[in-house]
Parts: sequence; structure tokens; C-alpha cells
Amino acid sequence: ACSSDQSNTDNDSGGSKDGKPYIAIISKGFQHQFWQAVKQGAEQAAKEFDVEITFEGPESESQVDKQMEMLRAALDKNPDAIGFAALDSQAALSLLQEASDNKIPVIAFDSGVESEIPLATAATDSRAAAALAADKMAELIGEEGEVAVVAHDQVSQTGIDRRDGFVNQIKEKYPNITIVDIQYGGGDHLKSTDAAKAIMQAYPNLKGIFGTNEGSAIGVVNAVSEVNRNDLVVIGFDSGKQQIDAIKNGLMTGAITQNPVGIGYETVKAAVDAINGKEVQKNIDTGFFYYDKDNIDDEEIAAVIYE
Amino acid sequence: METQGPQLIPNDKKKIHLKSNAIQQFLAFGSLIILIIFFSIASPNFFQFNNIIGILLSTSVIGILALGATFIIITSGIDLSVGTVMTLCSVMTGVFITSMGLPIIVGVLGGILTGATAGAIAGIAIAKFRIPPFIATLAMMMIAKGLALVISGAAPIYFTSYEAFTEIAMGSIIPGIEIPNAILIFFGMAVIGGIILNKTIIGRFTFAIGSNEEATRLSGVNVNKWKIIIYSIAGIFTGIGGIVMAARLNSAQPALGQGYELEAIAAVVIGGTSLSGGKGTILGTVIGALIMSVLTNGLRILSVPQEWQTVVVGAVILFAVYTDVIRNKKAN
Amino acid sequence: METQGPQLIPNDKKKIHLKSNAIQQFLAFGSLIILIIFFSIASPNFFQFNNIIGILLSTSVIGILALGATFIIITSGIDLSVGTVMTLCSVMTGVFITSMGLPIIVGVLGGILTGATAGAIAGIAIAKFRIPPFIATLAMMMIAKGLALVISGAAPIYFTSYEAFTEIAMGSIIPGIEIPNAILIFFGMAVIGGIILNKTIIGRFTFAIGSNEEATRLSGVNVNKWKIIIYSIAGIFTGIGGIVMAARLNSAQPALGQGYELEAIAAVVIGGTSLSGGKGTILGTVIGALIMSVLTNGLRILSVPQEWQTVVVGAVILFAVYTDVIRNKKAN
Amino acid sequence: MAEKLLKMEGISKAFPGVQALSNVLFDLNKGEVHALLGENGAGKSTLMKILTGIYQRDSGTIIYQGNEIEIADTKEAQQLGISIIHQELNLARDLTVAQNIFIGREPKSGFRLFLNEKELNLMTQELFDRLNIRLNPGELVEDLSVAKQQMVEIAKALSFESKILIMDEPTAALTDSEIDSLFTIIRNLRSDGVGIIYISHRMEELKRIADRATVMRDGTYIGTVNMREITIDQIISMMVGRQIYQNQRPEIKNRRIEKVLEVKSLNRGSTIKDVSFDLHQGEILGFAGLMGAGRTEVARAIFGADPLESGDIYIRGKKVRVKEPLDAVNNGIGYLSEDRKQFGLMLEMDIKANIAIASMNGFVQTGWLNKLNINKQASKMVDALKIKTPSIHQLVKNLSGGNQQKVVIGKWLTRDSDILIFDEPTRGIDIGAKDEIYKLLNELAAQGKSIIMISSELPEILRMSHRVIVMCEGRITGELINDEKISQELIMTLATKRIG
Ligand SMILES: Nc1ncnc2c1ncn2[C@@H]1O[C@H](COP(=O)(O)OP(=O)(O)OP(=O)(O)O)[C@@H](O)[C@H]1O
Ligand SMILES: Nc1ncnc2c1ncn2[C@@H]1O[C@H](COP(=O)(O)OP(=O)(O)OP(=O)(O)O)[C@@H](O)[C@H]1O
Ligand SMILES: O[C@@H]1[C@@H](O)[C@H](O)OC[C@H]1O
Ligand SMILES: [Mg+2]
Ligand SMILES: [Mg+2]
Repeated sequence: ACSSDQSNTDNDSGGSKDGKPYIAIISKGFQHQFWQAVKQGAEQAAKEFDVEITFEGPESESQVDKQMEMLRAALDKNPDAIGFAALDSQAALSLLQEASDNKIPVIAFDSGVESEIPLATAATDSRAAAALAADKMAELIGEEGEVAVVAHDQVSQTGIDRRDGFVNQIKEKYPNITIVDIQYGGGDHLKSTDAAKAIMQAYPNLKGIFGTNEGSAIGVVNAVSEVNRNDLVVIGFDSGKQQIDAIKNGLMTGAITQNPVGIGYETVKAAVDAINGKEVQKNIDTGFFYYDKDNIDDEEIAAVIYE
Repeated sequence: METQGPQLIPNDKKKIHLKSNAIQQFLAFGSLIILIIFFSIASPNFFQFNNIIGILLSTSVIGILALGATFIIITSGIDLSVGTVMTLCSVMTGVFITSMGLPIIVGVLGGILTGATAGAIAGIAIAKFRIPPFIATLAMMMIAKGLALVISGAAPIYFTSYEAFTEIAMGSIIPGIEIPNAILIFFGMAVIGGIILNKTIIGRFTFAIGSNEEATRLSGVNVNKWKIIIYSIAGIFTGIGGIVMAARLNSAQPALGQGYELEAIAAVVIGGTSLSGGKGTILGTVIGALIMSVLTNGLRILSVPQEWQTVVVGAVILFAVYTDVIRNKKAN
Repeated sequence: METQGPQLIPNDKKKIHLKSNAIQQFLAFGSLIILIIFFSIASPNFFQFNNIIGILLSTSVIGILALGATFIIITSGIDLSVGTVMTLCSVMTGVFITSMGLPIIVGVLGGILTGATAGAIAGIAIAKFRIPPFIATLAMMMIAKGLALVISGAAPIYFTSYEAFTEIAMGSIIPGIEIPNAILIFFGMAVIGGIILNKTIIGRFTFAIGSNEEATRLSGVNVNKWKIIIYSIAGIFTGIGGIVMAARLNSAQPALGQGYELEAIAAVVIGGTSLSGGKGTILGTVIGALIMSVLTNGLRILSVPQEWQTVVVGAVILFAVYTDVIRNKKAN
Repeated sequence: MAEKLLKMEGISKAFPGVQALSNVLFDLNKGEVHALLGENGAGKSTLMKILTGIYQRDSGTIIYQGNEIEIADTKEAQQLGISIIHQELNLARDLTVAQNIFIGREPKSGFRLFLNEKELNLMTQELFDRLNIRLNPGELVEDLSVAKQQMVEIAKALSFESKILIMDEPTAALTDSEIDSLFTIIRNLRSDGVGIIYISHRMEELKRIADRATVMRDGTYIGTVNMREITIDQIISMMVGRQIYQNQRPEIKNRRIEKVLEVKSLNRGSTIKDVSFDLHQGEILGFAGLMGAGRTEVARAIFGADPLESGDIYIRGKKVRVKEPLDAVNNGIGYLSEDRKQFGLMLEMDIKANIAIASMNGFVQTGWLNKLNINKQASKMVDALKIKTPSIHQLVKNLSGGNQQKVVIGKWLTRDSDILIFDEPTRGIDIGAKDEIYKLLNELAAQGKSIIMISSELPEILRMSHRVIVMCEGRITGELINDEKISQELIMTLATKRIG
């Protein structure tokens, strides 16, 4: 039945068949490890709060329109709440408005939506996270010399934020460090490897490389190991088995990790609260952490990195 | 007169021909209906006004691209560039309207012109420089992708200050019924495409070139010129697709588009147009595009895991084309 | 002999024939050399042992895929599935070795077999069910993509506990000189591919089918069988590509691969193989693949912005194929 | 004196490795039929392609209606009033008959924006009425038989109302009654003052239709003669530079009774109806009939090229299942199709590859090609069949039509098939080569091979066959021993004997 008058406190009239509240989660992707970890956290919460969820996202973070279609289809399923990681918040406004009109609570995650509609946002401050990477890089190379960036995407929000967060921090705080090159590997491990090797070839005096997501960081690690430049400082982003291994065996100096499991968990939790008419916290900062050989086994870190 | 002429075999081939065409569209249409019935039974959320509009809306851009691709494929060509050229057109429209401050209508025309130009360039590469369509448009795909990023500065261009712009796709010119214009544009372009293909000289030469290019050339037809025209027309469709896309997203997204060419081609082929050229219909393409989006939407509504969705779409493409193959065999 | 034949210009055709083939490779080879010289002048860091090895290494995967694609394209087919099938092969190898605990060699063979199976299935769809190669392999692309995610649980499979595995690509069996095996595998597969194409019955039928499939069938050749064999062989190349990929990354990455098919096809075509079938060489493909990676590497070393890299690669593809077109015209 | 329409002088043209034309002379008057004659590869088609703007000459002059002209492309030739019926069919198969005929000249309506299909069909019907051609303007070309397609080509060329009409072997696919009506058309055009260039290998036609003839040999000009002042034999010796014998009957004596092939009650749609016949060892069995009689269909069905609905095939008394050409070839059957470019040859490959393709098992050892043997066999065939080529490495697409045909024959001789089906084996083949092929067929039969020869040329049927089967509309309407009682008239009667 058409449910524009559906009450957001009535758990029984949702899209789910077995009476549980249903939360549709539209993410930015589904293939990446990162998103799988978000999904894992979401599922954890779903189990805990006894709700049903679906989790989907477009194949690449450029597919703004595909994400709109997913959101559209999600709306048509009459969910009790929506979790949404906007690839482009402007483009999504009208659909979010529709959700709001239909009294479907929306929880934003991963990055914010420039609108009042989301009741809560569970996200990482990507610029701050990348700035932390810049500080660590500066510290490790003695605040001078050449560094480069292998970024995962030229256009997506996280790609831009991490690149710019890093670059701006260096420019502002470390005048003796130059960023000699920024290449994009699309998050493809192989392409990132070849890109990082080309950078090292072009800039023999290079002291460090920042890889802006898992694929990029692993690419840099591969490159360093293929050409035996163990002297380079490699700072990565996200986690995953290969980054953890690389940090343990010294190929990577350290990495920034977000808390994807936490993001997923908090998103669902906030959604459940909203469904139940409870007050939700507007900004849920799930945090980010720098981890390296020394703190990788700490409890706080071990909780947020994922294999 | 004497009865010296060759004997006419006494059956009316023309009727058979019409029938076979009808069967083709009937088959594709039949699959579409079956899919719709299936999903309607499987989920109560599927067959609802909002969702049907959603499906049509999600068909509109790929559908418009597929209409243009139909022309190219009937000439026995292929166009791998439609996805990124579409993006380039949105970006150009964005630049015209937001950076250069031109009126919306000029920006729209500029976007369409961009598509036509890209089409013409591909057409020239193919016709004059004899570069195979696959390669010429593969190169064009890359060039358009790069240029879209260069021109936009690798950042989306927003039309938020130009309220009327988004109305192009999301407004509704029919009062009372809330059908977004994007859908009307799609169907309108289908009608125009059908007329061009079936009633004009352009369509005639589209079929002739696809059927036997050399014979067409030997008949004194300036095949090169017509190929360029046909690619330009397809480019116009691509441009319109780009504008609808931009209006729908209220922004020109410079990184979007790659991969759309394959969806457009799949829609055309599912609709019964032959990749070997000479045969095809606009109606078929419309149905093909609808099949693709009903399938995607239905699987989503059923919450089929995404990786399985991909598998199912692949299998359906195989199946749809196979029924078409069988039908053609039987018709022979 | 009587002087009945047309007046022959006295020259040995065989020599001309060989020469024309040689010219083609010379042209492509010439472009490669020019690119290398250009980049060497533009950057002192380009022409160095490490970088050359880097370029060869970055050619290896795409190069191996392109070798297989050469066969398909000579039959006048096309294979859009190589990218994702490659990924599926790495994933299967990962499952065999890490989940099922089979010996590395068995896992490798399993991966290759996966490629051969995917190729055979595409071949059967094309030969028996008469689905056009573009569509059959487009569907296969989607199916393989979905299956790779399903089988891997959308998570990478790591070979970190299997030290020997990464040696397949990154070890160096030639003592003293540090040339990674991946490069040797690429060149080794090229030699094998060349032998199959030129010295065996498989190669002969590859050319015959591409030249005139119906005439070949009417000569009593089991065209269906041979097509399936040829697609399976291409699948073996894809499988080997997948293993080299996995060994280099020391993991099977289930979300990679799409887009590689176009790079492979571009390499084949730049190397002078005609998309209309019947013509092509392995050496050309090797050179074509090298041109692509020299270009990418060189532009990166020069720190050309990414978006312009894309534009340049597109333009080079156009240019390379155009010189080939001119050469063919002259040869006629 | 007749008005000169055209004068071509000193025309030369070289292709890589071949001087196709050297210093050729040709002229044409208003209102004459001028035959252009020569063996395969003599350069006839090349000369005509130069005249119609398809090829550009290397040297020479073309004077048309008194002015020296250049012909850059086909469009320009058409505008000048020169049209051509090509030797190869050149139709868009997915378009209708009418759409093909008026392609590029479509009638329009509605501000000249839209096509007027009705008018187009009317125009075509008018043209057909005028030419006494009975075809449906709205029918798709792909549904037409080769012969009908040829009629469409003819109608198309005639629709230009040109001053010069070139016909490059227009009758190759036509039967006698169609040829008659074509000749009526030609005579009408001639009296209207059109100049007609007529290329044909059918010598018997020349006396009926041609006023003058120009003979070429090996790309050179041999001479121009007045048809009334010369005999066919004289022309032939101009063409080949030697004497040729013609018109004799086959010797019946070395025919054995042993049945090699038995075909029982074949059926396939409306094209093959209850066809049964036997083929004996050492026999040449002629298949006669009008266009569309179903002979090609029968041949393709026996060969496994098309699936059968019902019927049995026995080879040497043993029932065989022929589902694919492969089965037929393995049972010792070889098939030489009537359309060699589409079904017989790999045009982009060389002679040696084409000759070996049906016998690859013989040229491989455990998968490896034995290139030496392939070369040897190809050279043997080039010599035996007198294929005119610079070498066995020549691409087949660069050979003339007749020599291409010989390559196909070489393919099946290499395979050493016992049963050979020749579908129109001499279509488009010159008199010299024809004679060689006849000799060859006789030799093969004498060696004990059994031959089915489909032919639309009754003289050829009568000259070559031991027995003749006549078909009409998919049925066998007669089976005749080729003896004194047989005649062209008798065959024609059977060929038009419609049943039901
Ligand atoms: N495109 C081409 N490339 C190379 N050689 C060619 C080409 N076209 C024709 N030739 C050669 O030119 C010569 C003349 O060929 P042409 O087709 O004019 O002969 P023809 O007299 O029409 O023969 P036929 O009676 O067999 O049709 C032949 O030796 C042929 O092989
Ligand atoms: N492609 C086609 N589509 C439809 N009908 C066809 C086609 N080809 C042939 N036919 C029909 O099949 C029947 C048999 O044709 P077939 O070619 O076997 O005759 P044939 O005796 O060999 O004569 P021809 O001299 O034309 O080769 C005819 O009625 C013909 O019109
Ligand atoms: O934020 C995400 C990042 O962490 C992941 O690795 O790649 C995709 C990004 O959007
Ligand atoms: Mg000729
Ligand atoms: Mg026939």
C-alpha cells in the first residue's frame, strides 16, 4: 500500500515483511573493504536492535546518478528510515526532501549532507584526518624535502578532502616541504602501484608518499617494495590486512584509519532511535586515528582497524 | 505485353516482412511484460505509480543515449564514447550557464552542440580517415573524459542558482499529472528518432550504409557525408542526454559517464537491433532500455544482493539476445 | 611457358608480402622508439634500467590479456569480458589456495582453468547459440564481475601466508639479472602465442574464420568447435593474466578489472590487428601494449595532469590507427 | 557515320604486382551495342571501373561527347550519364527492391523533408512495367534469389536513362527466358540512341545482340571488329590466341552403374519437395532448371550447409547423416558454390591458404602446419588449373573472377573428394578457362569421380552431362539420358512444368 501517511513510530507498517522495522542504507560503494566494514557495523547494530537493513551503493564513487536511483528505489520500498552517504549532497536534495515529506528519518554517514534534513550525521572529518597524515609525514621526514600523493579519486568528496587536507596542511605549516606530484590510481591497486613507481622514478629525492585510501596505499607499498625504496616514508589511509602487514613489517610507516564499523553501527543506531521517536545526537563523530607499528596492538586501535 | 519477364513467386513477401518485424517487438515487449508481472507479484512495492515513474525516470538518460546509438548501430558502427561525451556536454552546459552567465536556453543549445561536434569529429575520423568506429569512439571516449575533467576543474558544476534548469528534467509541463519532463523528453526524442529513421532520407541512408556500404557508395551516395551526419545526429541525442542528466542531478558531474555506453548498446541490442547493421527499430530500443531498468529496479526492490544483480542482468542480456537469434532463425 | 598471364611486374610477391608485414611492425615499432626517445629527452629519469623494468612490469598483465584478445580479434570477434574474467581467475586461485588449502600449482592451474572455462562458455554462446561476440562477452563481463564478488565475499583474498605465490610474478628465475618473472611470463606467452598463431592449425583456423567464416564452414571445417577452442585459448591467457596480477598484488582483488578489456583491445589494434578480422600479429600486439605503457609511464614521469594523460592516450590511439590505415591503403 | 559517344585512348592501370591495363583503346557510338571481350583477368572490369570513376587511371584520355573529361567518382559518372551493372551484385540486402533502385534519388514530400514511399513504389512499378520485369517493388532484396537480384541491378542501371550503359556480365545469373527479355530491353535502348557496353563470356549471345566487339588480352588491346564480318571462332582465337573446340557431346561409355550417392525424398520448406535421385560412379549428372528451381538448395542440403526437414542420403549404399558440411566433406563430398566470394573464398587470405583449407588434416602433424606441403600442393594446383597469378602467395581478392573460381576448384581437388557438386562452375568464366574446366570435369569423371553439375546454360548441360535432371519449383520434373533424343526444347518444357 502507498504509505505517505505512514507514521514514523509505527513499526509494523514498514517495508519489511516480517514486521521488523526496515532501514535502507545507501552507501557510496559496496566493493571496497571500507564499505564492507561499514556494512559489517550496520549489520551488527541491526542484529542488536532487531531491525532489518539493506546495504547498497554504486560501483564507483563517480556514479552520482546511480546512487540517486538507489535512493529512489529505497524510497519506494517505504523504509522506516534511510541511511545515506551522499556522493553529491546537492544532487540528492530533492529526494531527501521527499523522504522528509514522507516523514522517513534520514541519517547521513561517511560525509555530511548540506541540508537540515538528516537528523544525524555519523562521519569522519576527512580533511582533519588527512591533515593529521600531513603532520605525521612532516614529523617523519624532518619537516623538509619532497613528498607526493597517490590519491584514489580526483572528483569524489573523500578523494578531494583527503588530497586537499594533506596538501593544505603541508603548505600552511611546513614551508620546507614541497609536494612534487599528485597522481590518481582510481583506488586500483595495480594502477596505483605503477603510478607510485613513476613518481619515485621522476623524483629520486622523494622522501615520502601519502596514499589516500586502501588501494592507493597498498599501491604505494607495492611500489616501494618492488623498487626497494625502504627508506621512503609511506603513510596510508584506511586499514585492511595488507596495510596492517605493511606496517608490521615496516614497508608502511603508519596510516590513518577511520572507524567504518563504528560508522555503520552508529548510523543504524541513530536510525533506530529516530524510528522510536527518541532524540538523536546531530553530529556523531566516529573519529579517526593514526596507527603505526607502536600502537597497532593497542585496544583502541585494534577496535577500529579491520582486515 | 509478352510473358517474357521472370516468373514471380506467388506469395506476398511484404506481408511476411511486416509480420516478422511485429513479432520482434512483440517478443521484446512480451519479455518486458513478463518481467513487470513477475516483479509485481514478488513485491507489492513494485507496481506503484511512484516506482513506475522512478523506473521511467531512470530509463530516460540511458534511453536517450540508446536512441542515438540505434542509428550508429544500424549503420553497423558502434559508439563507445556516448557515456563520456554525455558528461562533456553536461559540463559544457554548466560552463556556459554558470561561468559564462549565458541564458539557460543558450547553455542547453551549447551542450547539444557539443554533442553534435563530438559526433561529427568521430564521424569524420570514421568516414574520412577510415578509423574503425570501435577505435575512433574509444579514443573519443578518452578524449571527452579528459576534457570534461579539464574544463570543469575536476569538480561538479552546480546549477543551484538556476532554478529553471532542473525543471528541464524534473519539472512537469503536463498540469495535474506529475510526470517529470525527463520522461517526456525521452519519449519525445523516441518519436523524433523514429520519424528520422523511418521517414527521412537520413534514416534511409542509415539502413543502406549498414546493409551494404559499398553498394550505397557505388550508387552515387556520398557515404562519407552521411556517416558524419548520422554520427552528429547521434551526438545530438547524447547532448540531450547530458542535459537531462545535469538537470536531474542539478549539477554537471565530470567523472560520471563511463560504462553508460555499454548499457546503451545493451538496450539497443536487447531491442532487436543487429550489431551487424542494416536492421533495427526505435521502438525496440525503447523496450530494450525499459527492460534493463525494470530489471535493475525490480532486483533492487527485491533486495537481491548487488553482486547477484550484476549476474542476473548479464544472464538476462544473454537470454534476450538468444530469443532474438532464435526468432531470426525461424523467420528465415 | 606461354605468355598468357597478365604482365607481371617482375618481383617476388612473397618478398613483398613479408615486407608489408614487416613494414607494419616497423611502423608500430618506429612509434614506440620515437616515444621512448621523446621521453628520454624530456626527462633524464625516464630511460633508466629500473624504469624500463617498471614499464615492462606494468605491461605484463594487460599485455598477456592483449595476446589472448589478438586471437579473438583475428576471428573478427571481440572480448569485453577479459577484465572481469581475469579478476574471477585471481579470486578462484585465491579460493583454491587459501580456503581449500590446495598446493599453489593446483591453485594456479585452477585459475587458468577458470579462464579457459569462461572462454569456452563465451565461445559456446557465440558459436552454438549465435549470440554476437560483443553481447556474449558483455554478458560474461557482468557475470564474472558478480561471481568474483560473490565467491570472494567482496573481500580481497590474501596470499601473504604463501610466500612462493608472489614469486610467480615478482621473483626472478634468471640468476644475476633482476628481471621479474611477470615480464618473462609475458614474453614467454607472446612466443607461445606467436607459435600457436603462425605454426599450428589453431592459428590457421583463427585467420580463416576471421577472413570468411561461412566459406570456412563450407570447406568442411567445424567452425563452431574451433571458435570454442579459440575463445578457450584466449581464456587461458586471461587466466594467466589473472594469476600474474594476483601474484604481483599478493592478493586477489575482487573489485578490479573492469576497463582492462578496453586497454587490451586498444593494444591489439595499435599493434595493427584489424577489428574486421583476418589480419593480425602477435609481435604487433606486444608493441601495441608497450606503446600504451610507455606512454602512461612517460606522461606520469613528466607529471602531466591525469586528465590530460587521458586525452593524450586517446589522441595517440587515433594517430596510431590512422597511420596503420594509411599504410594499408598504400599497400593496396 | 554513327555519332561518337565515347573514346578511351592509351588507358593504363597498374595494381601492385599486376599491370592490369596497358595502353588500351576503346570507343563507343550512339545507339550501338559494343561487346567487350577477353579472358578472365584480361582487364575488362578494370577498364569499366575507370570509366565509372571507381578506379583512377594511371594514364590515358577519356573523351566523352567530344570533350575530354575526368571522372572522379561514381556520382560524377552518373551525372555524366554513364551507368553500370557491376559483375558482382551490389545491393543493400535489408532494403526493398524499390529502395535499392532509387537509392540517392528518393522522391520526397512535405517540404522535401520526408520520403515518399508510395511514390517510390509507383516509380519502380512504372519502371518494371516499362521493362516487363515482374518483381514486387516492396519486397526485401534479401528475400530474392540471385537471379532476381540481378534483375534488380539491371532495372536500377536502366532507371538512370543514361547515355552509356555498361553491363558487366549481366546474364551470368540469368536463364534463357530472362536473357530474352533483357535483350528486348537492350534493343529498345539501342534504338533510343543509348550506347551499350556489353561484357559477357557467353559467346552464343554475341551474334544476337552485339554490333561491334573489342577484344582484350592480358591487359592489352587486341582489336575491334564488326560482328557481322566475323565468326565466333575468329573472336575466340583473338581472345585466347589459339583455336578452341566447342560443342561436342560427352562420351557415355566410361560410365559405371555403381550408385555412389542416393538421395531419397528430400524435403525442405517450399524450396525442396520430395527430391530423389541417384548419382553413379564416374558420371556427370547435370541439373537443369530455371532460376529459383531449387537446384542450389538441393546441393546445399546434400552438403549439410542447410538443415533438412526430411529425407535420407545414402553413400555407397550406406545411410549417412549430414548435419554439417563437415559430415559431407568427411563422406567425400565437395561443394563448389555459385557465389564464390561469399561462400567459397577467404578473400583476404592467399591462394595457398585457400587451397589447403578443406584438407587441413592432411597438412598437419599433431597440430603443426606443414607449410612445405601446403606450398607444394598450391603450386601444383596453380600449374594444373593454370591459375593466373604472380605466385601462390597472392591474396585471392587480387585475382580476377575466373581465377578465383579456379582456386575454389583447386581446394576441392586438393581434398580429393569422390563426389563433387559444382554449382554453376563456369559462371563468369571466360571461354578459355571454361574449356579447361570442361576438360577437367571430364578427366575427373574418367578417374571415377562422380559429379553433380548445376548449370543454367543449357549448351553446357548438353555438352557435359551423361544424364540430366530437370527441376521446377523445388521438384524434379524429369530425368533424361543425354542422347540424341534430348534437346534444349525438351529440357525447357520440363523446366516449366509446374505441379500443383
Ligand atoms: N583491386 C585489385 N588489386 C590488384 N589486382 C587487381 C585488382 N583488380 C583487378 N586486378 C587484376 O587486374 C587484372 C584485370 O582484372 P579484371 O577484373 O579487370 O579482369 P576481367 O577481364 O574483368 O576478368 P573476368 O572476366 O574474370 O571478370 C587481373 O589480373 C586482376 O587480378
Ligand atoms: N535468400 C533467400 N530467401 C528467400 N528465398 C530464397 C532465397 N534464396 C533462394 N530462395 C528461393 O529458394 C528457391 C530455390 O532457389 P535456388 O537458389 O535453390 O534455385 P536454383 O535452381 O539454384 O536457381 P538459381 O539459378 O537462382 O541459383 C527459390 O524459390 C528462391 O526464390
Ligand atoms: O571514504 C572511503 C574510503 O575510506 C574508502 O577507502 O574508499 C572510498 C572512500 O569513499
Ligand atoms: Mg570482370
Ligand atoms: Mg542456384
